[in-house]
Amino acid sequence: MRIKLFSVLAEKIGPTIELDLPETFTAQNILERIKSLHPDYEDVLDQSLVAVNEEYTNDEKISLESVDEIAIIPPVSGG
Amino acid sequence: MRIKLFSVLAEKIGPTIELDLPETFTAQNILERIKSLHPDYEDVLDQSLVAVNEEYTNDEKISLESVDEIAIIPPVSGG
Amino acid sequence: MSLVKIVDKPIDVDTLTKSLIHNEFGGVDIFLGNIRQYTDDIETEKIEYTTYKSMAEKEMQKLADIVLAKGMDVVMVHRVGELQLGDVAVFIGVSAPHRAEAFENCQMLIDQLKHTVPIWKKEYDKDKIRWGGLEE
Amino acid sequence: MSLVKIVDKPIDVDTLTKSLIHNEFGGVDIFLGNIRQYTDDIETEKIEYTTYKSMAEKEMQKLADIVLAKGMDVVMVHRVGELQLGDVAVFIGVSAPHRAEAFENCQMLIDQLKHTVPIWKKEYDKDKIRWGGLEE
Repeated sequence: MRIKLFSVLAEKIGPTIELDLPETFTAQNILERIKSLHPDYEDVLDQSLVAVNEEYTNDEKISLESVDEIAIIPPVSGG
Repeated sequence: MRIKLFSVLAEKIGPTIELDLPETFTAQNILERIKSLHPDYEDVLDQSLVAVNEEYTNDEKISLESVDEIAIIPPVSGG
Repeated sequence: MSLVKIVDKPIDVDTLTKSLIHNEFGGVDIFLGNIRQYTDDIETEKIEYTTYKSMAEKEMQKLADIVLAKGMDVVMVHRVGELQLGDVAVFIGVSAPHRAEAFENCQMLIDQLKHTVPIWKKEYDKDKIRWGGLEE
Repeated sequence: MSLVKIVDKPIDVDTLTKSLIHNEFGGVDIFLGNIRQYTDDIETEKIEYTTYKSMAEKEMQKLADIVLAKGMDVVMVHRVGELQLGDVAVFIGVSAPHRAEAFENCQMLIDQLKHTVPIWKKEYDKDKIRWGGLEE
Protein backbone atom coordinates (compact mmCIF):
# COMPACT_ATOMS: atom_id res chain seq x y z
CA MET A 1 0.00 0.00 0.00
CA ARG A 2 1.29 3.42 -0.93
CA ILE A 3 1.00 5.81 2.03
CA LYS A 4 0.85 9.57 1.42
CA LEU A 5 3.30 11.79 3.24
CA PHE A 6 3.12 15.55 3.73
CA SER A 7 5.04 18.54 5.01
CA VAL A 8 8.46 17.78 6.47
CA LEU A 9 7.96 14.03 5.95
CA ALA A 10 7.22 14.46 2.24
CA GLU A 11 10.24 16.67 1.85
CA LYS A 12 12.62 14.34 3.66
CA ILE A 13 11.25 10.90 2.72
CA GLY A 14 9.23 11.58 -0.42
CA PRO A 15 5.56 12.15 -1.30
CA THR A 16 4.68 8.50 -0.63
CA ILE A 17 6.09 5.45 1.10
CA GLU A 18 5.24 1.85 0.19
CA LEU A 19 4.26 -0.47 3.07
CA ASP A 20 3.03 -4.06 3.06
CA LEU A 21 0.02 -4.07 5.36
CA PRO A 22 -1.74 -7.01 7.05
CA GLU A 23 -5.49 -7.52 6.78
CA THR A 24 -6.10 -5.52 9.93
CA PHE A 25 -3.86 -2.99 11.59
CA THR A 26 -3.92 0.23 13.63
CA ALA A 27 -2.67 3.74 12.98
CA GLN A 28 0.03 3.11 15.54
CA ASN A 29 1.25 0.06 13.59
CA ILE A 30 1.75 2.21 10.51
CA LEU A 31 3.62 4.92 12.36
CA GLU A 32 5.88 2.28 13.95
CA ARG A 33 6.65 0.73 10.58
CA ILE A 34 7.65 4.08 9.12
CA LYS A 35 9.71 4.89 12.20
CA SER A 36 11.63 1.64 11.80
CA LEU A 37 12.39 2.52 8.17
CA HIS A 38 13.22 6.16 8.94
CA PRO A 39 14.39 6.41 12.54
CA ASP A 40 15.57 10.00 11.91
CA TYR A 41 11.93 11.13 11.79
CA GLU A 42 10.73 9.34 14.89
CA ASP A 43 10.14 12.69 16.56
CA VAL A 44 7.85 13.98 13.80
CA LEU A 45 6.06 10.64 13.52
CA ASP A 46 5.38 10.63 17.25
CA GLN A 47 3.50 13.91 16.75
CA SER A 48 1.64 12.72 13.64
CA LEU A 49 -1.86 11.33 13.09
CA VAL A 50 -3.00 8.85 10.49
CA ALA A 51 -5.86 9.57 8.09
CA VAL A 52 -7.69 6.74 6.35
CA ASN A 53 -9.89 7.69 3.41
CA GLU A 54 -9.37 11.35 4.33
CA GLU A 55 -10.63 10.95 7.90
CA TYR A 56 -8.57 11.08 11.07
CA THR A 57 -8.28 7.75 12.86
CA ASN A 58 -7.51 7.08 16.48
CA ASP A 59 -6.98 3.67 18.11
CA GLU A 60 -9.53 1.66 16.16
CA LYS A 61 -8.64 -1.47 14.18
CA ILE A 62 -8.54 -0.75 10.46
CA SER A 63 -9.45 -3.43 7.95
CA LEU A 64 -7.33 -3.25 4.80
CA GLU A 65 -10.25 -3.91 2.47
CA SER A 66 -12.02 -0.74 3.69
CA VAL A 67 -9.01 1.41 2.82
CA ASP A 68 -8.72 3.49 -0.33
CA GLU A 69 -6.11 5.89 0.89
CA ILE A 70 -3.83 6.31 3.90
CA ALA A 71 -1.98 9.48 4.79
CA ILE A 72 0.34 10.52 7.59
CA ILE A 73 -0.64 13.91 9.02
CA PRO A 74 2.13 15.77 10.86
CA PRO A 75 0.98 18.54 13.25
CA VAL A 76 -1.02 20.95 11.13
CA SER A 77 -0.12 24.63 10.99
CA GLY A 78 -2.49 26.43 8.68
CA GLY A 79 -3.91 29.88 9.27
CA MET B 1 -28.09 79.99 24.73
CA ARG B 2 -28.89 77.98 21.62
CA ILE B 3 -29.02 74.27 22.46
CA LYS B 4 -28.45 71.69 19.70
CA LEU B 5 -31.05 68.99 19.18
CA PHE B 6 -30.67 65.75 17.25
CA SER B 7 -32.60 62.76 15.96
CA VAL B 8 -36.30 62.70 16.81
CA LEU B 9 -36.00 65.94 18.85
CA ALA B 10 -34.45 67.81 15.92
CA GLU B 11 -37.14 66.54 13.62
CA LYS B 12 -40.03 67.42 15.93
CA ILE B 13 -38.77 70.59 17.65
CA GLY B 14 -36.09 71.86 15.29
CA PRO B 15 -32.27 71.68 15.04
CA THR B 16 -31.83 74.07 18.00
CA ILE B 17 -33.81 75.49 20.89
CA GLU B 18 -33.08 78.80 22.61
CA LEU B 19 -32.91 78.76 26.42
CA ASP B 20 -32.01 81.49 28.91
CA LEU B 21 -29.56 79.85 31.29
CA PRO B 22 -28.44 80.98 34.75
CA GLU B 23 -24.76 81.26 35.68
CA THR B 24 -24.66 77.72 36.96
CA PHE B 25 -27.00 74.87 36.16
CA THR B 26 -27.12 71.09 35.73
CA ALA B 27 -27.92 68.83 32.79
CA GLN B 28 -31.16 67.93 34.54
CA ASN B 29 -32.16 71.62 34.71
CA ILE B 30 -31.82 71.89 30.94
CA LEU B 31 -33.83 68.75 30.26
CA GLU B 32 -36.57 69.98 32.61
CA ARG B 33 -36.71 73.35 30.85
CA ILE B 34 -37.14 71.71 27.46
CA LYS B 35 -39.75 69.33 28.85
CA SER B 36 -41.77 72.26 30.18
CA LEU B 37 -41.68 73.85 26.72
CA HIS B 38 -42.37 70.58 24.85
CA PRO B 39 -44.25 68.25 27.18
CA ASP B 40 -44.99 65.92 24.23
CA TYR B 41 -41.32 64.84 24.21
CA GLU B 42 -40.96 64.26 27.94
CA ASP B 43 -40.47 60.56 27.22
CA VAL B 44 -37.56 61.08 24.83
CA LEU B 45 -35.99 63.75 27.07
CA ASP B 46 -36.13 61.38 30.04
CA GLN B 47 -33.94 59.00 28.03
CA SER B 48 -31.56 61.72 26.83
CA LEU B 49 -28.14 62.89 28.01
CA VAL B 50 -26.68 66.36 27.80
CA ALA B 51 -23.33 67.09 26.17
CA VAL B 52 -21.39 70.24 26.99
CA ASN B 53 -18.54 71.14 24.66
CA GLU B 54 -18.96 67.74 22.98
CA GLU B 55 -18.52 65.78 26.20
CA TYR B 56 -21.19 63.86 28.07
CA THR B 57 -22.13 65.38 31.42
CA ASN B 58 -23.69 63.72 34.43
CA ASP B 59 -24.81 65.40 37.64
CA GLU B 60 -22.07 68.02 37.97
CA LYS B 61 -22.77 71.74 38.19
CA ILE B 62 -22.03 73.49 34.93
CA SER B 63 -20.82 77.08 34.87
CA LEU B 64 -22.20 79.03 31.92
CA GLU B 65 -18.91 80.77 31.19
CA SER B 66 -17.19 77.42 30.54
CA VAL B 67 -19.78 76.50 27.91
CA ASP B 68 -19.23 76.84 24.18
CA GLU B 69 -21.85 74.39 23.05
CA ILE B 70 -24.66 72.36 24.59
CA ALA B 71 -26.42 69.46 22.89
CA ILE B 72 -29.20 67.09 23.88
CA ILE B 73 -28.27 63.48 23.08
CA PRO B 74 -31.22 61.09 22.72
CA PRO B 75 -30.39 57.37 23.08
CA VAL B 76 -27.80 56.64 20.41
CA SER B 77 -28.38 53.92 17.84
CA GLY B 78 -25.43 53.76 15.48
CA GLY B 79 -23.94 50.58 14.12
CA MET C 1 -2.50 53.86 9.75
CA SER C 2 -5.38 54.37 12.12
CA LEU C 3 -8.49 55.98 10.66
CA VAL C 4 -11.61 57.22 12.51
CA LYS C 5 -14.27 58.94 10.46
CA ILE C 6 -17.93 59.62 9.78
CA VAL C 7 -18.72 59.67 6.07
CA ASP C 8 -21.80 60.42 4.00
CA LYS C 9 -20.73 58.34 0.98
CA PRO C 10 -20.54 54.54 0.55
CA ILE C 11 -17.84 52.95 2.68
CA ASP C 12 -14.92 51.72 0.59
CA VAL C 13 -14.59 48.35 2.31
CA ASP C 14 -11.79 47.09 0.10
CA THR C 15 -9.47 50.06 0.63
CA LEU C 16 -10.12 50.07 4.38
CA THR C 17 -9.46 46.33 4.58
CA LYS C 18 -6.18 46.62 2.70
CA SER C 19 -5.09 49.49 4.97
CA LEU C 20 -5.22 47.04 7.90
CA ILE C 21 -2.81 44.48 6.46
CA HIS C 22 0.63 45.18 7.84
CA ASN C 23 3.78 43.06 7.86
CA GLU C 24 4.18 43.59 11.57
CA PHE C 25 0.75 42.17 12.41
CA GLY C 26 -0.52 38.70 11.68
CA GLY C 27 -4.25 38.99 12.25
CA VAL C 28 -7.01 41.34 11.18
CA ASP C 29 -10.57 41.20 12.42
CA ILE C 30 -13.20 43.24 10.63
CA PHE C 31 -16.82 43.82 11.54
CA LEU C 32 -19.29 45.10 8.96
CA GLY C 33 -22.77 46.21 9.93
CA ASN C 34 -25.17 46.34 7.03
CA ILE C 35 -28.82 47.28 6.59
CA ARG C 36 -30.94 44.23 7.33
CA GLN C 37 -34.33 43.68 5.75
CA TYR C 38 -36.08 41.79 8.54
CA THR C 39 -35.86 42.16 12.31
CA ASP C 40 -38.21 39.45 13.50
CA ASP C 41 -41.47 40.38 11.76
CA ILE C 42 -40.55 43.97 11.02
CA GLU C 43 -39.57 44.70 7.42
CA THR C 44 -37.18 47.60 6.93
CA GLU C 45 -37.13 49.56 3.69
CA LYS C 46 -34.29 52.00 4.38
CA ILE C 47 -32.51 53.68 7.28
CA GLU C 48 -31.54 57.29 7.67
CA TYR C 49 -28.58 57.87 9.98
CA THR C 50 -27.87 61.29 11.47
CA THR C 51 -25.04 62.31 13.74
CA TYR C 52 -23.57 65.01 15.92
CA LYS C 53 -20.52 64.67 13.77
CA SER C 54 -17.77 66.49 15.67
CA MET C 55 -18.70 64.83 18.97
CA ALA C 56 -19.22 61.43 17.32
CA GLU C 57 -15.74 61.47 15.82
CA LYS C 58 -14.31 62.44 19.21
CA GLU C 59 -16.13 59.58 20.92
CA MET C 60 -14.99 57.15 18.22
CA GLN C 61 -11.44 58.38 18.63
CA LYS C 62 -11.60 57.77 22.39
CA LEU C 63 -12.53 54.16 21.70
CA ALA C 64 -9.89 53.75 19.02
CA ASP C 65 -7.26 55.22 21.36
CA ILE C 66 -7.87 52.41 23.86
CA VAL C 67 -6.90 49.89 21.19
CA LEU C 68 -4.13 51.97 19.63
CA ALA C 69 -2.55 52.25 23.09
CA LYS C 70 -2.22 48.47 23.10
CA GLY C 71 -0.11 48.68 19.94
CA MET C 72 -2.74 47.57 17.44
CA ASP C 73 -4.06 49.33 14.36
CA VAL C 74 -7.68 50.47 14.16
CA VAL C 75 -10.14 51.61 11.51
CA MET C 76 -13.60 52.86 12.51
CA VAL C 77 -15.82 54.33 9.82
CA HIS C 78 -19.55 54.99 10.13
CA ARG C 79 -21.70 56.14 7.28
CA VAL C 80 -24.62 58.55 7.71
CA GLY C 81 -27.40 59.71 5.41
CA GLU C 82 -29.96 57.53 3.68
CA LEU C 83 -28.91 53.87 3.43
CA GLN C 84 -30.63 51.12 1.48
CA LEU C 85 -30.89 47.40 2.17
CA GLY C 86 -27.48 45.75 2.02
CA ASP C 87 -25.55 49.01 2.38
CA VAL C 88 -22.66 48.91 4.83
CA ALA C 89 -23.36 51.30 7.72
CA VAL C 90 -20.26 50.65 9.78
CA PHE C 91 -16.78 49.24 9.30
CA ILE C 92 -14.67 48.35 12.34
CA GLY C 93 -11.25 46.79 11.82
CA VAL C 94 -8.48 45.83 14.20
CA SER C 95 -5.07 44.60 13.15
CA ALA C 96 -3.06 42.91 15.89
CA PRO C 97 -0.03 40.74 16.43
CA HIS C 98 -2.27 37.88 17.59
CA ARG C 99 -5.76 36.98 16.50
CA ALA C 100 -7.44 36.73 19.90
CA GLU C 101 -6.67 40.39 20.56
CA ALA C 102 -7.98 41.37 17.15
CA PHE C 103 -11.32 39.66 17.80
CA GLU C 104 -11.65 40.92 21.34
CA ASN C 105 -10.91 44.53 20.54
CA CYS C 106 -12.96 44.65 17.35
CA GLN C 107 -15.99 43.40 19.26
CA MET C 108 -15.36 45.86 22.10
CA LEU C 109 -15.24 48.74 19.59
CA ILE C 110 -18.56 47.96 17.92
CA ASP C 111 -20.25 47.25 21.27
CA GLN C 112 -19.04 50.55 22.71
CA LEU C 113 -19.78 52.50 19.55
CA LYS C 114 -23.41 51.48 19.95
CA HIS C 115 -23.42 52.81 23.50
CA THR C 116 -21.55 56.08 23.34
CA VAL C 117 -21.24 57.51 19.83
CA PRO C 118 -23.91 60.11 18.95
CA ILE C 119 -25.31 58.56 15.80
CA TRP C 120 -29.02 57.89 15.41
CA LYS C 121 -31.08 55.82 13.07
CA LYS C 122 -34.50 56.55 11.72
CA GLU C 123 -35.80 53.26 10.43
CA TYR C 124 -38.36 53.33 7.64
CA ASP C 125 -40.20 50.08 8.23
CA LYS C 126 -43.07 48.80 6.15
CA ASP C 127 -45.57 49.37 8.98
CA LYS C 128 -44.18 52.65 10.37
CA ILE C 129 -41.14 54.77 11.16
CA ARG C 130 -39.05 53.73 14.16
CA TRP C 131 -36.40 55.79 15.93
CA GLY C 132 -33.53 53.51 16.97
CA GLY C 133 -32.61 53.35 20.64
CA LEU C 134 -35.83 54.79 22.04
CA GLU C 135 -37.83 52.85 24.56
CA GLU C 136 -41.44 53.18 23.52
CA MET D 1 -23.59 31.59 -0.63
CA SER D 2 -21.27 29.53 1.49
CA LEU D 3 -17.80 28.95 0.06
CA VAL D 4 -15.07 26.62 1.35
CA LYS D 5 -11.91 26.33 -0.70
CA ILE D 6 -8.16 25.94 -0.86
CA VAL D 7 -6.58 28.13 -3.54
CA ASP D 8 -3.10 28.59 -4.91
CA LYS D 9 -3.64 32.15 -6.14
CA PRO D 10 -4.01 35.42 -4.17
CA ILE D 11 -7.23 35.54 -2.15
CA ASP D 12 -9.71 38.03 -3.59
CA VAL D 13 -10.63 39.63 -0.27
CA ASP D 14 -12.98 42.19 -1.77
CA THR D 15 -15.14 39.72 -3.68
CA LEU D 16 -15.31 37.34 -0.72
CA THR D 17 -16.27 40.20 1.61
CA LYS D 18 -19.04 41.38 -0.70
CA SER D 19 -20.38 37.82 -0.99
CA LEU D 20 -21.06 37.90 2.77
CA ILE D 21 -23.28 40.98 2.75
CA HIS D 22 -26.89 39.85 2.63
CA ASN D 23 -30.11 41.73 3.29
CA GLU D 24 -31.24 39.06 5.68
CA PHE D 25 -28.18 39.38 7.93
CA GLY D 26 -27.06 42.47 9.78
CA GLY D 27 -23.53 41.60 10.84
CA VAL D 28 -20.44 40.21 9.16
CA ASP D 29 -17.24 39.30 10.95
CA ILE D 30 -14.14 38.60 8.90
CA PHE D 31 -10.77 37.31 9.99
CA LEU D 32 -7.72 37.72 7.77
CA GLY D 33 -4.46 35.99 8.56
CA ASN D 34 -1.49 37.50 6.79
CA ILE D 35 2.22 36.76 6.67
CA ARG D 36 3.91 38.53 9.56
CA GLN D 37 7.50 39.68 9.40
CA TYR D 38 8.47 39.30 13.07
CA THR D 39 7.49 36.69 15.63
CA ASP D 40 9.32 37.89 18.71
CA ASP D 41 12.94 37.99 17.52
CA ILE D 42 12.47 35.72 14.54
CA GLU D 43 12.33 37.45 11.16
CA THR D 44 10.30 35.66 8.50
CA GLU D 45 11.09 36.11 4.81
CA LYS D 46 8.37 33.98 3.23
CA ILE D 47 6.15 31.02 4.02
CA GLU D 48 5.38 28.04 1.89
CA TYR D 49 2.05 26.37 2.64
CA THR D 50 1.29 22.85 1.51
CA THR D 51 -1.88 20.84 1.98
CA TYR D 52 -3.58 17.50 1.66
CA LYS D 53 -6.12 19.33 -0.40
CA SER D 54 -9.07 16.94 -0.67
CA MET D 55 -8.98 16.13 3.05
CA ALA D 56 -8.35 19.78 4.00
CA GLU D 57 -11.43 20.93 2.10
CA LYS D 58 -13.48 18.19 3.77
CA GLU D 59 -12.26 19.24 7.22
CA MET D 60 -12.98 22.89 6.44
CA GLN D 61 -16.44 21.95 5.22
CA LYS D 62 -17.13 20.09 8.49
CA LEU D 63 -16.34 23.28 10.40
CA ALA D 64 -18.38 25.44 8.04
CA ASP D 65 -21.32 23.05 8.37
CA ILE D 66 -21.48 23.66 12.12
CA VAL D 67 -22.02 27.36 11.45
CA LEU D 68 -24.25 26.91 8.41
CA ALA D 69 -26.50 24.66 10.51
CA LYS D 70 -27.11 27.66 12.80
CA GLY D 71 -28.48 29.59 9.82
CA MET D 72 -25.46 31.81 9.16
CA ASP D 73 -23.39 32.22 6.01
CA VAL D 74 -19.73 31.18 5.93
CA VAL D 75 -16.70 31.73 3.73
CA MET D 76 -13.45 29.88 4.45
CA VAL D 77 -10.61 30.21 1.98
CA HIS D 78 -6.99 29.22 2.61
CA ARG D 79 -4.19 29.93 0.20
CA VAL D 80 -1.28 27.54 -0.35
CA GLY D 81 2.02 27.84 -2.21
CA GLU D 82 4.71 30.43 -1.63
CA LEU D 83 3.48 33.52 0.21
CA GLN D 84 5.37 36.75 0.79
CA LEU D 85 5.19 39.22 3.68
CA GLY D 86 1.76 40.87 3.85
CA ASP D 87 0.07 38.24 1.69
CA VAL D 88 -3.28 37.02 3.01
CA ALA D 89 -3.03 33.31 3.86
CA VAL D 90 -6.54 32.78 5.16
CA PHE D 91 -9.94 34.47 4.93
CA ILE D 92 -12.70 33.44 7.34
CA GLY D 93 -16.03 35.23 7.18
CA VAL D 94 -19.32 34.72 8.98
CA SER D 95 -22.50 36.59 8.22
CA ALA D 96 -25.16 36.38 10.92
CA PRO D 97 -28.40 37.97 12.03
CA HIS D 98 -26.67 39.33 15.15
CA ARG D 99 -23.11 40.45 15.62
CA ALA D 100 -22.21 38.43 18.72
CA GLU D 101 -22.83 35.20 16.78
CA ALA D 102 -20.75 36.44 13.87
CA PHE D 103 -17.76 37.14 16.13
CA GLU D 104 -18.10 33.94 18.10
CA ASN D 105 -18.38 31.66 15.11
CA CYS D 106 -15.70 33.36 13.06
CA GLN D 107 -13.24 32.95 15.92
CA MET D 108 -14.27 29.33 16.42
CA LEU D 109 -13.65 28.63 12.72
CA ILE D 110 -10.12 30.01 12.64
CA ASP D 111 -9.24 28.37 15.98
CA GLN D 112 -10.49 24.99 14.77
CA LEU D 113 -8.94 25.35 11.32
CA LYS D 114 -5.58 25.63 13.02
CA HIS D 115 -6.24 22.40 14.91
CA THR D 116 -7.78 20.08 12.38
CA VAL D 117 -7.23 21.14 8.76
CA PRO D 118 -4.27 19.44 7.06
CA ILE D 119 -2.33 22.50 5.92
CA TRP D 120 1.32 22.96 6.82
CA LYS D 121 3.66 25.87 6.78
CA LYS D 122 7.35 25.88 6.04
CA GLU D 123 8.65 29.15 7.36
CA TYR D 124 11.74 30.63 5.74
CA ASP D 125 13.15 32.68 8.59
CA LYS D 126 16.29 34.75 8.41
CA ASP D 127 18.16 32.38 10.73
CA LYS D 128 16.76 29.04 9.48
CA ILE D 129 13.79 27.13 8.12
CA ARG D 130 11.04 26.24 10.59
CA TRP D 131 8.25 23.73 10.10
CA GLY D 132 5.06 25.08 11.69
CA GLY D 133 3.36 23.01 14.35
CA LEU D 134 6.31 20.77 15.22
CA GLU D 135 7.58 20.59 18.75
CA GLU D 136 11.34 20.74 18.53
